[in-house]
Amino acid sequence: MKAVTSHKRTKLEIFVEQHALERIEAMLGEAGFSGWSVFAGVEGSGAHGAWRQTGVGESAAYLVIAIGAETSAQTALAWLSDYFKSYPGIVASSEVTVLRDDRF
Amino acid sequence: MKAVTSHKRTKLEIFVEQHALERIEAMLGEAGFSGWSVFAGVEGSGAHGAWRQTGVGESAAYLVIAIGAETSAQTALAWLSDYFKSYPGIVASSEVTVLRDDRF
Amino acid sequence: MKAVTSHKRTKLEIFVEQHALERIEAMLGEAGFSGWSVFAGVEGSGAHGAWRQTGVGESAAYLVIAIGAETSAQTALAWLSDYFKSYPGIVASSEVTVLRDDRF
Amino acid sequence: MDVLEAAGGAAAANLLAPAILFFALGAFAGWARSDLAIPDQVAKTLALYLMLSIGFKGGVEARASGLSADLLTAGGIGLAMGFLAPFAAYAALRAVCRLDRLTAAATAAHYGSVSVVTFAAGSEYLRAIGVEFGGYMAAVLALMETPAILAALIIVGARARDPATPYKPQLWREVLLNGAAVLLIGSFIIGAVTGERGMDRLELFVGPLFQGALCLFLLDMGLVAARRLADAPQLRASMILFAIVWPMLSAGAALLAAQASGLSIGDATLIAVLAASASYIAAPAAMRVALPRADAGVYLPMSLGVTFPFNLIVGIPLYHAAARLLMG
Amino acid sequence: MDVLEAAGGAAAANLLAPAILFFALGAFAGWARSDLAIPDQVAKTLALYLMLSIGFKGGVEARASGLSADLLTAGGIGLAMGFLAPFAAYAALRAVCRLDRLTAAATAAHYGSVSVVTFAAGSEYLRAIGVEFGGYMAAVLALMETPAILAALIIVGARARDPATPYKPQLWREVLLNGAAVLLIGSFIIGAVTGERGMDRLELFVGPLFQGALCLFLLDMGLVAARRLADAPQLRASMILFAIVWPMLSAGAALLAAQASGLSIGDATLIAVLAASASYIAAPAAMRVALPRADAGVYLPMSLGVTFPFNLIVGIPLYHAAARLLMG
Amino acid sequence: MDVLEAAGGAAAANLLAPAILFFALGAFAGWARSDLAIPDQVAKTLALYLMLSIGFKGGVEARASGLSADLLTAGGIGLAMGFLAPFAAYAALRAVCRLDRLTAAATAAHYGSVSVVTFAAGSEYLRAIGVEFGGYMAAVLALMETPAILAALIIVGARARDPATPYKPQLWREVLLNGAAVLLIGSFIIGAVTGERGMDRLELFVGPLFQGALCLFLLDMGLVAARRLADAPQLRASMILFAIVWPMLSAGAALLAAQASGLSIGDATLIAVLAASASYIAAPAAMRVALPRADAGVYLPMSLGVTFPFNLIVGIPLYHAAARLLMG
Ligand SMILES: Nc1ncnc2c1ncn2[C@@H]1O[C@H](COP(=O)(O)O)[C@@H](O)[C@H]1O
Ligand SMILES: Nc1ncnc2c1ncn2[C@@H]1O[C@H](COP(=O)(O)O)[C@@H](O)[C@H]1O
Ligand SMILES: Nc1ncnc2c1ncn2[C@@H]1O[C@H](COP(=O)(O)O)[C@@H](O)[C@H]1O
Ligand code: NA
Ligand code: NA
Ligand code: NA
Repeated sequence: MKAVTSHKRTKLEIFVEQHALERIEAMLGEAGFSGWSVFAGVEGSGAHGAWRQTGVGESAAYLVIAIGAETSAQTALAWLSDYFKSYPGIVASSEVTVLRDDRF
Repeated sequence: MKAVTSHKRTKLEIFVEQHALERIEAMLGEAGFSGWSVFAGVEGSGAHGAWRQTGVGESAAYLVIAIGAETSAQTALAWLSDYFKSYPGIVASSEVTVLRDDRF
Repeated sequence: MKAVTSHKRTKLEIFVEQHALERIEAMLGEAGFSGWSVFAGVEGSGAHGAWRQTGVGESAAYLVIAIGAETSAQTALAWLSDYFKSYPGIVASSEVTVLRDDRF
Repeated sequence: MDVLEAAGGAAAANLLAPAILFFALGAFAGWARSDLAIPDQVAKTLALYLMLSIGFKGGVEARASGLSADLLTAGGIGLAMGFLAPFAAYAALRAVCRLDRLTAAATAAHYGSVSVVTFAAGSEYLRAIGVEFGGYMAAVLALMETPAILAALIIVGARARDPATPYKPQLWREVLLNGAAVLLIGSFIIGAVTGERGMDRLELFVGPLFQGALCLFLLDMGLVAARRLADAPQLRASMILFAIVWPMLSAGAALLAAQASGLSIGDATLIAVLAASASYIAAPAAMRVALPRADAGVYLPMSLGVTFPFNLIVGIPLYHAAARLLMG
Repeated sequence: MDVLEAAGGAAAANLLAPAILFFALGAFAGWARSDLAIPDQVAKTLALYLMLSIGFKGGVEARASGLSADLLTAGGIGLAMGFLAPFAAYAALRAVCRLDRLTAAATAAHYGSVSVVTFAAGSEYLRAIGVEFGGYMAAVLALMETPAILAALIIVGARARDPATPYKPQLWREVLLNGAAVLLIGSFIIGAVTGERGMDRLELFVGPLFQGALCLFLLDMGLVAARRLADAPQLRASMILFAIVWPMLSAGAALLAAQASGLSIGDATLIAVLAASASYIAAPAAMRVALPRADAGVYLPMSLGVTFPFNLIVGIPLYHAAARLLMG
Repeated sequence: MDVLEAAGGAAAANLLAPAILFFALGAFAGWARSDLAIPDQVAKTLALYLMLSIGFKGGVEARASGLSADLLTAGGIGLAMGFLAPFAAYAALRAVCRLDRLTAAATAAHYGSVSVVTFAAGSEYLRAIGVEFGGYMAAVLALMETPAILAALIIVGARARDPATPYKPQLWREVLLNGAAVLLIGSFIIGAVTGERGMDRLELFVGPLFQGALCLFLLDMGLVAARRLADAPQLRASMILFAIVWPMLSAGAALLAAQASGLSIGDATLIAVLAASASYIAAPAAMRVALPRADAGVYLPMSLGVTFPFNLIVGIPLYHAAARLLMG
């Protein structure tokens, strides 16, 4: 097995409502992220109450996972910190190890 | 870019079967979590065998992500450690950084 | 509340296209992982462009989460590092704490 | 009195329609916390299908009968009510239910806007008892979806948008280009353009299939409404009162306007149903973007948990009976 | 012998029904590991739709023919078999297949309970060859879903629940209020309440559409069954034997009881089909909650991978031929 | 000239078919960035349903008319075109569009393969204007799905597979056992085996329902095509040119071959439609596995965003008019 070089990056996990996805993905691109992935939740709870994905009248949280440079993450967090003043959602960041640092 | 204050919290990632969701979400609330999000898996494998979400006769794992205080996480882990003695599933915990510590 | 013993393990988060799932899950088993879970994304972006799960003509990324021993993770990362030379996708690894170390 | 007796019979007939009974079944299952659930992607598709069918059938019929003065009259009443009602509703919600400004405005938007499924149930009811109405009512339905949302934004004024946020949601897109409205209006136009020839091809799809899809969708609505109510312990008596009395007042106002402008009994009934109905898809989506600080825990249980079932079961036959009393 | 010849012809006809062939197509695709797949939300909806249709049609027919003594007879046989069979099955599974107590009890619950799709295929088969049966058989189907699950819990007794776990699943909800049962019984009642008038509205939805939905669902069942079998290398010969012989024994017992109580050939066939069928939706769901340590890698491949195809292809015409031999 | 006039009228009729208008509605909504969307699991199921219906109807009709020489002729032309066209397309894409080798080969595979929905729209068009064609054309459709993919692999040769990768995708499975092909061929066989008797049971499911499902699916295709185009700013003029001219050339070649071998006007039209159509489900799936470094941002916008709408709106009536000119 050959050695695999790895690198530290920051992972953001952003929980938001569907209507914000387009804007947030654009922001991530501007902040320097070269990629992200979005997942749809089925139910959840938070300061704005509980919800369940039913197809009728519900909000539903989406999870945006974006892995990138620390500086990109800081830019995104600054934007999100304003965004969350008005809109539901949270963000968590943590450190991860990635392969191929040229890609992030 | 203005500075963003951030805070350490514990993130639980709980993989369980659908029938347990209601009980586990109630438990998280009692343990002090103010929010959580649930995602549905499409396939997987574990000590209880492999599964695939087919709509017919399958178990299917769900992922509950809950971010909260360390003490809440400890309470939840104690409960889960008993729960997993009888039922399928696993839990992983890790440290994350969040904005707005008043919300967790 | 009784004390809960916990253990360090490595968590891999692998983002790949659907056609690779079967092969990657087999690889995880061979690398020593005793379990994993797969989630389907709804949209995303990366070096190979942006995508959205539409049901027609799209790629779509899946997220494979696998928690296991560090050595298993190293084996898997070596395999993935080759795989990603030809195919889209990324992998991130991080450390997590689990209950019941006998299960990983 | 004959009319009332007939109304009683009609109400009973409504109660025993399969679609209403499936709603009741869903509500029972939701209340008993059964794990019965219509998967969300299917529920979304059923909603789209209902709008496609309603729009297309309406367009075909509107073409057959030509662009009549009645369309303009009904459309005018609908637009006026959709835009003006929220101001009155806002005042009532502030005074009676003591809601904060934002939540009151958002709730007013819901009551000024309309519910497509209530409209579907209303027109099925009229078909079942053999009362005619204009195909253009589908266009009136589409017209009434958005004015109330604009009215709510006017009510709250500039205070709604938080200056701290760099996020500028493209509100007009959410409001004017929401999927439901686009599909409803688009299908209406397609129906009007293709006319009978198009109907020949889609007869079965938009016709007999519609009944079944409506049953399935109402089963889901029953589940969702019951769970919404169960999760809303904060729903006060004054809110429940508003959610029942306001629709009746709106329906009454619509009936008077319809009578004054000489609409048929069928059209009058449907315009009353539209006025009485409250939105639970388009309006919540718009409010989540425009007024994120309004409390969805108030407007959704009111609209979905109280007003929707009330209109479905009691309201529709009641408004029709009133239309016959007034205009018969 | 005439009856056997006819049975042979009928079996061939069954084999060539589109629904059975779509099952075979799915099984082939699953075996060849094609990426063909019916999305899970659609498969779930198809299952709900089949139950809605079976229940509704049964209710309408039951109303038309009145509450007959046959309903009580068939229901009695069904309940008795559903509750008693698991005890015998448990003994056989312990002795012949050498399963552990929990897995044996859970498997017994599967074989005592019933499969809605096997019932649907059985009634389509009877319709295709022109044999009548009572609409109330849909109610018997609903009655037979749960007793076997209760029987399994009695078999394992208190040992099932782990005292260490603070988790007390609300088992009665999973068992009595499972979505399938609620929808089946609810639709039966709605059918019985609305009768012919309701059927007029839903004729197409629950009638001709049913055939197509059954084809699509059986295509999916074929895929799932083939993959289940492929993933179950631990399935021993004794388990496969049980999964084929037990249904035939159950069907035989049901036929004798039906003959003794004077049911028609159609009703007797269906009650044999129900007795022979094994659950793969309701029972696994209940067992995952009630007996989490029973091995799903045993009961699902047996029920879904062996018994279901056997009944679908061989069992249904066989039980009908036997019914004609016995009662013809 | 009479034929051209008739062609103009037919083109207008095509433009006003509900299915085409729903495609336009979807394209408008996608272009205006409305949030209208058909949930992906439903879109996938609609695609499967269309293939099931096309295959089944084709099989039933093929059985009714017997295995004719025409099937062999049409199948032969289809196979030959599917396998040979990619080599010509590859040369053109390299010379005219200046694509790299891998992307040119992958794009050639798309244009050599076929689009099931274009075929469906073509046959609905012929049905609407009363032109007959053979049921076996569904089999020709199935035959034409894969040869182009193999041709592309031959074109790139051994260079395609990266020796560094330990990953050996099971390509034959992706190519030969892809869900679409299996369902199409399987349903054709089921239709051929069950014949009229099977059709009696599924008439409604594969017949009148098909029109509605096609409308819904084309609505979704419109949305997807518009979004694909919007996300493809790198689509150069030469690529758009290829995506429009190549289909016309392919259709022309197919028509000449059809005329030379004496096929009917209906069959000739459909074989031209198949030759002109470009794959957007089977070919991309295979290319993602076989040629992962080919640029999906080129072949998908060309096939889905340009060629598909062109064939749907202009191509189908055009190829039919040309067939009548040539053979009428
Ligand atoms: N502590 C948390 N852990 C995980 N998810 C959360 C948490 N808080 C909020 N969420 C998710 O984000 C959504 C919106 O959050 P909120 O603004 O708190 O209502 C919730 O409905 C959850 O789905
Ligand atoms: N090591 C693991 N990593 C990620 N997911 C796991 C792991 N182990 C189990 N799971 C998930 O949890 C489910 C139940 O786990 P188990 O009780 O081990 O069968 C599995 O089917 C997986 O979906
Ligand atoms: N930095 C990232 N963070 C999260 N997901 C990513 C990232 N980069 C790529 N992905 C996901 O992996 C898929 C394939 O990646 P790529 O090979 O970079 O195109 C993308 O479409 C995303 O869904
Ligand atoms: Na209203
Ligand atoms: Na049974
Ligand atoms: Na082609």
